[in-house]
Amino acid sequence: MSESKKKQTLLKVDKLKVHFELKRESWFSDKPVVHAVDGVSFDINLGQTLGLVGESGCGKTTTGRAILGLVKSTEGTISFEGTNLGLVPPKKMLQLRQRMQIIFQDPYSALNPRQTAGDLVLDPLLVHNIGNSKERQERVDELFSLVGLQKNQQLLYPHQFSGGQRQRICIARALALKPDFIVCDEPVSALDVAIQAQILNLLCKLQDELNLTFLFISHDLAVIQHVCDEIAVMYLGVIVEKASRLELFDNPRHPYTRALLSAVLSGSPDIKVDRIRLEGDIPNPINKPTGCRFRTRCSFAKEICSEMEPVLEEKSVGHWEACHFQTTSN
Amino acid sequence: MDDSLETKEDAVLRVMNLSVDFDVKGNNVSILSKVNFGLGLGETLGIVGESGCGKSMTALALLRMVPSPPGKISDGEVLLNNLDLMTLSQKEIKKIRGKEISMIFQEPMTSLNPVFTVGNQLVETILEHKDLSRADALKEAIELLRLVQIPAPEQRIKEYPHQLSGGMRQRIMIAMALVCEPKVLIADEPTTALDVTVQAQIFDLLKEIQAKTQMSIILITHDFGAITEMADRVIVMYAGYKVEEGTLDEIRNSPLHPYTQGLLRSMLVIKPDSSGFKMPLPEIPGSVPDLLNRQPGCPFGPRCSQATVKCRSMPPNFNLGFKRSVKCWLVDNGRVE
Amino acid sequence: MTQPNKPNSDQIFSSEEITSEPDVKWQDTFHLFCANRAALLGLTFVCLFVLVGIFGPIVIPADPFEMVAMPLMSPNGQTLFGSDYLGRDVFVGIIHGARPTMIIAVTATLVTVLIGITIGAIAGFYGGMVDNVLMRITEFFQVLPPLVFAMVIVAVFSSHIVVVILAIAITTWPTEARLTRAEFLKIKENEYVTASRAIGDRNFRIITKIILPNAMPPLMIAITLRVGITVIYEAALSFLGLTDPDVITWGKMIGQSRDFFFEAWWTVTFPGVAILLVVLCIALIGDGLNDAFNPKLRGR
Amino acid sequence: MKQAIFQRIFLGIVMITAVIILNFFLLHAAPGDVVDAMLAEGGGGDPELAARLRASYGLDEATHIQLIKYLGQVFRGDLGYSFYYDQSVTELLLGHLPTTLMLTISALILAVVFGTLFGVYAALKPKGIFSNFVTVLSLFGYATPVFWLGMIILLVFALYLPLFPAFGIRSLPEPEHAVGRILDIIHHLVLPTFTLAILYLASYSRISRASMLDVLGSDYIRTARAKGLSETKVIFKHSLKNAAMPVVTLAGLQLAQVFSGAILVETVFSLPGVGPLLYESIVRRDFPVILGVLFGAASTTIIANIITDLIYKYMDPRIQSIT
Repeated sequence: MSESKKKQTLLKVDKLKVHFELKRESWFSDKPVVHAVDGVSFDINLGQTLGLVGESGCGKTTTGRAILGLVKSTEGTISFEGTNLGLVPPKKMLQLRQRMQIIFQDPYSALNPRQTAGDLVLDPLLVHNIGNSKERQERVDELFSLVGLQKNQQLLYPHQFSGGQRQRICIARALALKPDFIVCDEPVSALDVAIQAQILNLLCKLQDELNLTFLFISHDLAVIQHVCDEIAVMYLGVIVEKASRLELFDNPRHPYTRALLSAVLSGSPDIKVDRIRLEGDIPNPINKPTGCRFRTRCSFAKEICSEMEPVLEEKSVGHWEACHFQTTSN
Repeated sequence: MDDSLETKEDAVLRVMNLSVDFDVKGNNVSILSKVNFGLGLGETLGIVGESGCGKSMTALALLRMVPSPPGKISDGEVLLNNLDLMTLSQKEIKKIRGKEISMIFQEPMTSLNPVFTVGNQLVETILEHKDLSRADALKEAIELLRLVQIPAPEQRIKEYPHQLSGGMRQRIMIAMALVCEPKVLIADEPTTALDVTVQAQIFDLLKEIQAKTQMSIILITHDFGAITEMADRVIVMYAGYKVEEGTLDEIRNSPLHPYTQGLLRSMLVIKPDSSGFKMPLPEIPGSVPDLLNRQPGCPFGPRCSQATVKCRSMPPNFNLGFKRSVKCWLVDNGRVE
Repeated sequence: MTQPNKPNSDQIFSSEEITSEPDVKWQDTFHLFCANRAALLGLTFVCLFVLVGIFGPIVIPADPFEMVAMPLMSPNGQTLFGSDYLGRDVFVGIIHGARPTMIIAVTATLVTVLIGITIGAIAGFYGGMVDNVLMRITEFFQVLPPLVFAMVIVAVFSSHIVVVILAIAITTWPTEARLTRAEFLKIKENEYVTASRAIGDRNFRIITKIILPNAMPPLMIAITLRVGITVIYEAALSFLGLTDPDVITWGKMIGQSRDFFFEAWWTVTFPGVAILLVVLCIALIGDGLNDAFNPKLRGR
Repeated sequence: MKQAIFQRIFLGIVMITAVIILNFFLLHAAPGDVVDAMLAEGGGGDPELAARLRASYGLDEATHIQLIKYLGQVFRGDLGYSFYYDQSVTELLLGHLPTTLMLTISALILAVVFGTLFGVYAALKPKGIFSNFVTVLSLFGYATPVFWLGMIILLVFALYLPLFPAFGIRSLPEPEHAVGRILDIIHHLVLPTFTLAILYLASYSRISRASMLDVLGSDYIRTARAKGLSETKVIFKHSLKNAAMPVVTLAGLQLAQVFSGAILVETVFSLPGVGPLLYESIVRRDFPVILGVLFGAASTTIIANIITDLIYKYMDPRIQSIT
């Protein structure tokens, strides 16, 4: 986190594309293709957190899952510590998999209801055949105390826990294999406000203690602001803006980012940004608009926006934006 | 009693001692305990609380729509212009629903019947409450869709719910609720299932309509941001109790109940100066109490850092002024009882 | 039970969340089942029938094919349930018919379920092309009227007991396959399945250790009910005279008395009641399982 | 939509082809062939005659050529010849199928309509007497063998209370007027239809009760109530259609099973349907007829499935494709 540490790139995603083919209506029609992720590139440095923010259907979750190989990527490369994951033999992949984990949004569906909490955390150790049974049990005990659960809770089933506690079990399971990199897929959005704080505190503490690297996916800008070093804003499968945390919130450039910021129901009246209200809904990712994807809802849209898709370019130092225009005053 | 001050005002809706019990495996569980509040003309009242605090049950109880069995309204009055809704016959209460008091719900995905067109469902509502021909009702339906700013309403009216986006569906729900220009609109988490940019649109729309029609709104939400956006007055609920009531400013700037304080502190907001990066957030420890095994005394006691021996008995509502009350022993230092 | 995370005030209260989900532990299900009187009654009776099937022919060693009385005698002291058109004792026939009925019902069910679950699980888990092909095959077997198809199989090959069992299994597995597939599709959506893949679990382990246990409740109900359906199915084939002629079964007793039942109601009524009772008891067990697995849906 | 229907029909044709192929292999798996059966009918014969007959039937050719020929034959409507009945199988089927279809379809319609209504009514008072009645009915519906039920019904309603004719589909002599003849057939069909329908009615009423209870608990019913709609509208407009869908789906899937049931019922009531024909042919080992029945039954089910799919599509606008 601090500048003194060597900035070492842990994960590099280059032009990642994930397209899903849907069932066609009949044999004679084309297969509809959802362009869930449509050319996304970013790096994450060791020990840092990259925030991926956007509304539902923008492809942020798919990006996270494609990195872990949970959905098949159509194009692009993902490199972990300089190794291209696409070219790794399956055996090596199993080892790499231990070092990359994921925490899910819904702690209610992320835990198998027919396994006890202890078994759930033990499972990764069994799958990868780590240690003997005594060592494994010790590791599980250690993990339980690490995430703030009690040892005697290991025998309970998931439905006997509250939402916050379930999310702690999920975190313990993700940490079991001592990963370096964790995809946090909306880890707090299904939780009550008071519990959100507990989990965010836990995640920050763990990151510090274990030197973890996070890809933090959320639709909630306040959460993103609280935990991320760098932030990428996604819209309809592409990144429209990418900058450091300070830069993005001080100086949002892309019209979509600004609209998103002003749409957040702030809770404090002190910030009354001039509101940019977006018209309409997010277009269907099957028939995305030509040119700039955001043009259908953008008040600055001109002719060129429907003809050419803007590329993500560095408009000022460390601040990337995909827009044909300079729409901000500064 | 505690809400004697309420009667002074010309409230559209007054709720007194509203209580709902559920029968869970033969045990009587109190889901809602003696909730009181008033709702003024053109006012927006926000009801906020964590999941399971009884806020949605309040909404259903107002229109006597508590699922029964297992639930039942065990006590209380709901006065709509001095008419007690709790004493009406089934037939009479149906005339109130959708006409005097309307509701919109959290899940616009499932709140519309999937096998009928949007127009069909709108027209049927109009015909239920108004003496119109089908053609006139259809015209009115299109007008309503225009009112809730749906583009090309003549087209949309022929579509099925699954063909519309979440935001659109919620607009349809609002249109349906507005058919009879109701005095009160109950919005139960109206934007929770929607994206932020669409959320903002819906709130703008509600405010616009409220300005036009002087309708009163009860906004039920877990999101304090939504409350700030919409509400004039706020009720904070916890474990079936109203624990605090006050104006938006009062609640936000000087919350008195430890639960409200904790809720506001632990809430994340966007900070203009980006401060507090990765700083530990204040937490409320533990989780909401088990309603099946209620302990005597203040329900927030186990999670409260300031709990004293006195908190083993239930605190009453302390009235601190006009429509300002707190249910906590901490404020009991010589004030009104 | 669960202790809260550690409130920093003195622990005055216990705090837990109300759990609205069904109890998922197998023990709970077992207790719920045992609390259901109708289901226990059904279970008792089925056990009784099994005992009859095992020990009946030993206790009453009479040959069911032997003509012991005048033809078409109404129930009396000598022949408890009367005699059929050849003067054979209906009661002895029922006792001796229990064993083959049960053997066929249980083995045919096992084969059916094995085929059905395997195909359904593979189709549901892998999806895509695999699913497409398997489901088309399933559909194909579903448009062939089961009884007609089974009759054809028996007619073409033989009425040997193994052929009959296979004929029953081949014609009925699609129901189980569809059910298993539907369950797999539903459970696959849960994030805990994705979570298992994230920790590097292999497909076989995910199918058998993660998804199958969660799919078990509806499958167990279906399997129980399948036993009853197979009893009736076998009876229908026997009724038509398509099973092994050397083995006495209840369906066959009804079938052979078909031309005489206006004169002798007892020849069809008693074997029919035997079938009805066994299957009814199996249904009660199925109902009990259903209630035990879904306490919230009791009585549906 | 049109394309989807077209595709559905194409799939149907593929299915029918598959049935024919299955038939072909069953025919070849049978010990002995048509010629053996024919000669057995005639009390045996000399091998030379057998060989000549085989050649005339093309049985001496390679299997795949035989298969292609067989396919072509069936698609031209030629299902072979029954030596026992001395009639073409196609004609035999056309003579017997209508009775079976009439029985199956009327029983199925009765079961779906009354099953749904029973279930809906039971769901309105889930703890009431009628709901318990549905439970008991469905238990018995599940546990009763249809052929045995038919016999008991015959005993009661034809023997002890002679309200209905016991056997056959026509009285002898037949009534003179056309109307009288139709009424006579209906009179004969009452008991068999009722026998077949009651079992499925029992299971459908249980299913529709469950689905109605689900529907009644859904968000859109809450919306309908919050709008102030009358209870009649809530039930008959907003719930019924949704609650009936699982029943229609199931009825479509179970068509082949109901067909099987019809065959048993026909045997009991001696109706001149496919049932007795099949039974007789199996006894006579008349393979062309046996396989013809399998083919006829499967094809009708396939066609009926296409129709149910279309009904379903009509009922539920959410179903975009009908594959």
